[in-house]
Amino acid sequence: KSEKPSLRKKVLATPVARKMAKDLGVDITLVKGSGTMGRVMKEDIKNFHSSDNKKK
Amino acid sequence: MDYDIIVLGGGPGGYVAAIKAAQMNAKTAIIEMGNFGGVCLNWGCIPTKTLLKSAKVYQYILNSSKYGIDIDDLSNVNINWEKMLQRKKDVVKKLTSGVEFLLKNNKVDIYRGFGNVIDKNSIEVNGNRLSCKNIILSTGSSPNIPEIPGVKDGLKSGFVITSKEALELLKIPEKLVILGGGVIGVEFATLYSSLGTKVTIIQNMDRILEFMDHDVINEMEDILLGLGVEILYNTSIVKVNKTDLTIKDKDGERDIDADNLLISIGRYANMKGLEKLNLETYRRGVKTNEKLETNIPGVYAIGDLNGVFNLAHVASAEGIIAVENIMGEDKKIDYRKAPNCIYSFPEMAAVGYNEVDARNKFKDIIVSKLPLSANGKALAEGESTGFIKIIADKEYGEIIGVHIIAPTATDMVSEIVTTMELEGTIYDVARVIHPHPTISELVMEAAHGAVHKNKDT
Amino acid sequence: MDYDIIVLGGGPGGYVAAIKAAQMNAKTAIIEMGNFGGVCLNWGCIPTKTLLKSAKVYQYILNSSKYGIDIDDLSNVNINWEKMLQRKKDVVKKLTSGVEFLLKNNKVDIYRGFGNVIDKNSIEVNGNRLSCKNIILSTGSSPNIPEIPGVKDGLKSGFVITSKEALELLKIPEKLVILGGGVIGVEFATLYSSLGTKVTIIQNMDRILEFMDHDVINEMEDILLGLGVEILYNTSIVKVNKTDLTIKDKDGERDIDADNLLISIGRYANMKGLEKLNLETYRRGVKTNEKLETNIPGVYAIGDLNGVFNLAHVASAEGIIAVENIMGEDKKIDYRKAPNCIYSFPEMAAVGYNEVDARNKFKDIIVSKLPLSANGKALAEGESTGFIKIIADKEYGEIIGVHIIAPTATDMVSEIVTTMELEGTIYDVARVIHPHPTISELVMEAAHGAVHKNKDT
Ligand SMILES: Cc1cc2nc3c(=O)[nH]c(=O)nc-3n(C[C@H](O)[C@H](O)[C@H](O)COP(=O)(O)OP(=O)(O)OC[C@H]3O[C@@H](n4cnc5c(N)ncnc54)[C@H](O)[C@@H]3O)c2cc1C
Ligand SMILES: Cc1cc2nc3c(=O)[nH]c(=O)nc-3n(C[C@H](O)[C@H](O)[C@H](O)COP(=O)(O)OP(=O)(O)OC[C@H]3O[C@@H](n4cnc5c(N)ncnc54)[C@H](O)[C@@H]3O)c2cc1C
Repeated sequence: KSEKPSLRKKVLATPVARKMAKDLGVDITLVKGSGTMGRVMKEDIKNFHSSDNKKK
Repeated sequence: MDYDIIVLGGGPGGYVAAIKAAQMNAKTAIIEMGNFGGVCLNWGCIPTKTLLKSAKVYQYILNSSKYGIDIDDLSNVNINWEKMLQRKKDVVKKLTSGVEFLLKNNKVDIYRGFGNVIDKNSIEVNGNRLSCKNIILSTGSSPNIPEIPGVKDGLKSGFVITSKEALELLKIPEKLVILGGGVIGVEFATLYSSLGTKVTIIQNMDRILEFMDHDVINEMEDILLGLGVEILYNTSIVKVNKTDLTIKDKDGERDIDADNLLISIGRYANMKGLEKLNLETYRRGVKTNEKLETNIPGVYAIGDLNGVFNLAHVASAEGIIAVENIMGEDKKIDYRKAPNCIYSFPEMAAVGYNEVDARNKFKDIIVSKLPLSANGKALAEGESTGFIKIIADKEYGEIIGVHIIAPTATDMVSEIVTTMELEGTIYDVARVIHPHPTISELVMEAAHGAVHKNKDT
Repeated sequence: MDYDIIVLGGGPGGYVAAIKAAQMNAKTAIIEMGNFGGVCLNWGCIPTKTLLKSAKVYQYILNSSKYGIDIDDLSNVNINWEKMLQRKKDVVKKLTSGVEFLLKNNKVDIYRGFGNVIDKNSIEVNGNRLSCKNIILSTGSSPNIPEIPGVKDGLKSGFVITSKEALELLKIPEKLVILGGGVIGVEFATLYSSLGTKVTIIQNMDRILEFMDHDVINEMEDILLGLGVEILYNTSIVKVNKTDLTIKDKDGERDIDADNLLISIGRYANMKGLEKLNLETYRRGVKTNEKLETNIPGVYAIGDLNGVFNLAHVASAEGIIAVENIMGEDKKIDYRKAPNCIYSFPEMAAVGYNEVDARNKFKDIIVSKLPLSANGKALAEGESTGFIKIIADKEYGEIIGVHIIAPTATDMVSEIVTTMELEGTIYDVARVIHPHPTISELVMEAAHGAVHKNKDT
């Protein structure tokens, strides 16, 4: 049941953000959204991805 | 196998499905016994809206003084009914031939004639048997005729009519009685009362537009009464005579006369030619699942034939989904995101839950309603009857229902359907910069109102 | 400190900002020397649209035969200009008093008079000095007057007019010359030529509507010519005489006469009363950052005063963002998501990039365009001039620009603005079930077209 803990909460995200996350292999549930009500926008995926890459 | 897919019926369900199938490289045929475009283009959506536009222009003329235009004597203004009908015919012709062109252009094989389904892999038309892997049934619907004494004779004499005949009457009736206060009844009441007919709606319950939001029902009643339409609630027709009818309400029976009696009490699915398939049916037509498949694998039923929503855009959307499923995708229809409209003056458009259903279904909802009289464009247009009502769920502020009465309601509602498709919230819509002055600003302001209400509690 | 926020100027920028500020519990005052609602409600958006609606009704009457309505003798139809102007006054009055009511209701302190800014924390009005933590400047703009010989005398005599006077002429001019083919020029050309005036637009370059999409420019030119408007390109006015003017083009100079010359060549920011602040300015007004702050901390400039977009809804959106930033939030304006409209017949609405800019800015784009004549509702309405054009980026299919010419374009564009706000794509919009028959179905079909084009390449 708790295999995907990050999926427990509904993620509000834009279509572009979702696609971009898929392309870049970003787990969208880990991204903090900057849009209204915490909606994940494409900018958030870009930022998450580049900071993720820097960490690596 | 002759075909990957045969589509039976060329209405807005069938022709859209056939074109989509061909575009996805399925070998496709379509069978149509009448005119392409089905009820929608020939005797439904398009002809009604064409005549309604003429009626709207007539109303502008009658009310021109309000806009600062004086017409010396209104007896100089005359409806040329023949010309109105001719315009309707021209528009219909243009659109139906457009459909045929599109089918050919997309390389769909066209068979003209009655299609008789032999089994799930073959259909007979004009003596030929065509074989196929999949069938999409889109044979549409026909008007219900109630079993009231005298109705059959009335249909023969032309006194009793359905929506089809109501679109080609030889003259505008002086007095029209409409049995049934659904969408079609309301549109014809709008049309003919705008053209000067004394219209009476007979309704067997205590309200019109049964399944709509209660605010829509109330406002629409006012709008019809304002046009001079009479509505008789909890009333039924006992008997149809030669030029009048006997009705019955709680006070008893009485006769009312009319030039015509229009029957608009719903439609039934066209099952002729489908008998051999042994399709599972329910009250409204052929039973289908979310993928639009019937109980018989490989056989799909779309549009009025499945009767979920008798709407052209739903038929088309179902057609596309049926094709995609046949072609191996996994698509489902979401009826909650299908808008419905009434082309009254002003128009009505809605999508999603009405308030009562929303309250029953969701734990907590927010309702925000604003009158059109609060909107600058509506006042500038001199058309400020109506409102917009947004219903959102409290948890995320997601929009779950919208009900609009406004001159451009049918074009405005797409903003909301798109928002719902994108899982947008009242917070998003409130932030979107709507152009000024437009009636659609009210969508933004109603969303603002919803955001506020949510803060307060 | 008397106030947290003082708003200077009560137009659509200022009054919306003041209400927002009060709603966020800031102690707020607004100073207005004229009428609340500013240019927009009093001499801009609202009065023009009110008169345009009257003109539209007049056009319906002139073309009624097309809709099947015969008018015996069109000389029986007369424009009652006084009544038209009275309707305009009534609408304006209703809306401006509504604004004042809203301000009071939200407990905004109202000061009527000229506000003179002393420094970034104090404003003088009617001899009183009010102190405040923050100032929102929203003093708006005024029409540019070119330095052409004779213009000053013409303004005095009433021969030369600006948009303000064009809304209260004593009679409808027989011949009107409009200097400037921008949005305001085009709207007045539509208005007066629809009412029977012979209109000539004088434009100093080779096209009208300079910054719009080229397809919009071309179609709008056709629409104006269709209304009988004459457009003189690459032409300038050399001299204004008593009842005529001297113009100059590549063939030399000549005189044309007119009842009035309307000047509509842009507007300049109202800086009176702001002199002491030493605000940084640029060509179009006060310079601001994305947060709407000027070079002086705590002082914000919104609306026509900063001149980025001279549009009422942009002024309002900026007002809200300025207030939110003052109240500690971190908000930015995104001008790419601000629609712009022309209330011509048919209307024009656009948002985002035009095609040329999109090609320059993005690596790869998809452009999908459909004519209104392909749309059932447009044909039914007898108003099938126009098109819809969707521009998307190729990578994700994100919609980056839309240009619509259609009777209900201004209400339709909100669907796209919302889609852009939610970062929606052509794939999303193509799937949204748009109601049939509506003009907004074309949005869906253009999106479909874009999806297709993207597959092919
Ligand atoms: C007056 C009126 C106004 C309406 N207005 C609107 C509106 O504004 N908006 C809206 O969305 N909906 C409207 N509707 C409803 C809309 O017309 C229908 O929902 C729509 O037409 C259904 O499409 P369909 O393809 O399922 O069936 P149909 O349009 O009914 O088409 C079925 C086709 O199949 C053919 N056919 C049937 N059986 C066979 C056979 N065995 N062999 C060969 N051919 C066959 C028929 O000839 C017909 O052409 C209106 C309906 C009416 C009556
Ligand atoms: C003919 C015309 C048609 C238009 N149509 C549209 C349209 O359809 N849609 C659209 O979006 N835009 C339209 N516009 C543009 C729109 O009117 C402006 O963008 C909008 O009014 C700008 O709002 P604002 O609040 O910045 O300034 P304004 O509306 O100009 O308001 C400024 C206010 O500040 C007051 N003021 C100025 N200085 C002082 C001072 N020192 N002390 C006290 N008070 C002061 C003024 O009296 C005025 O009331 C139109 C403009 C014109 C001229």
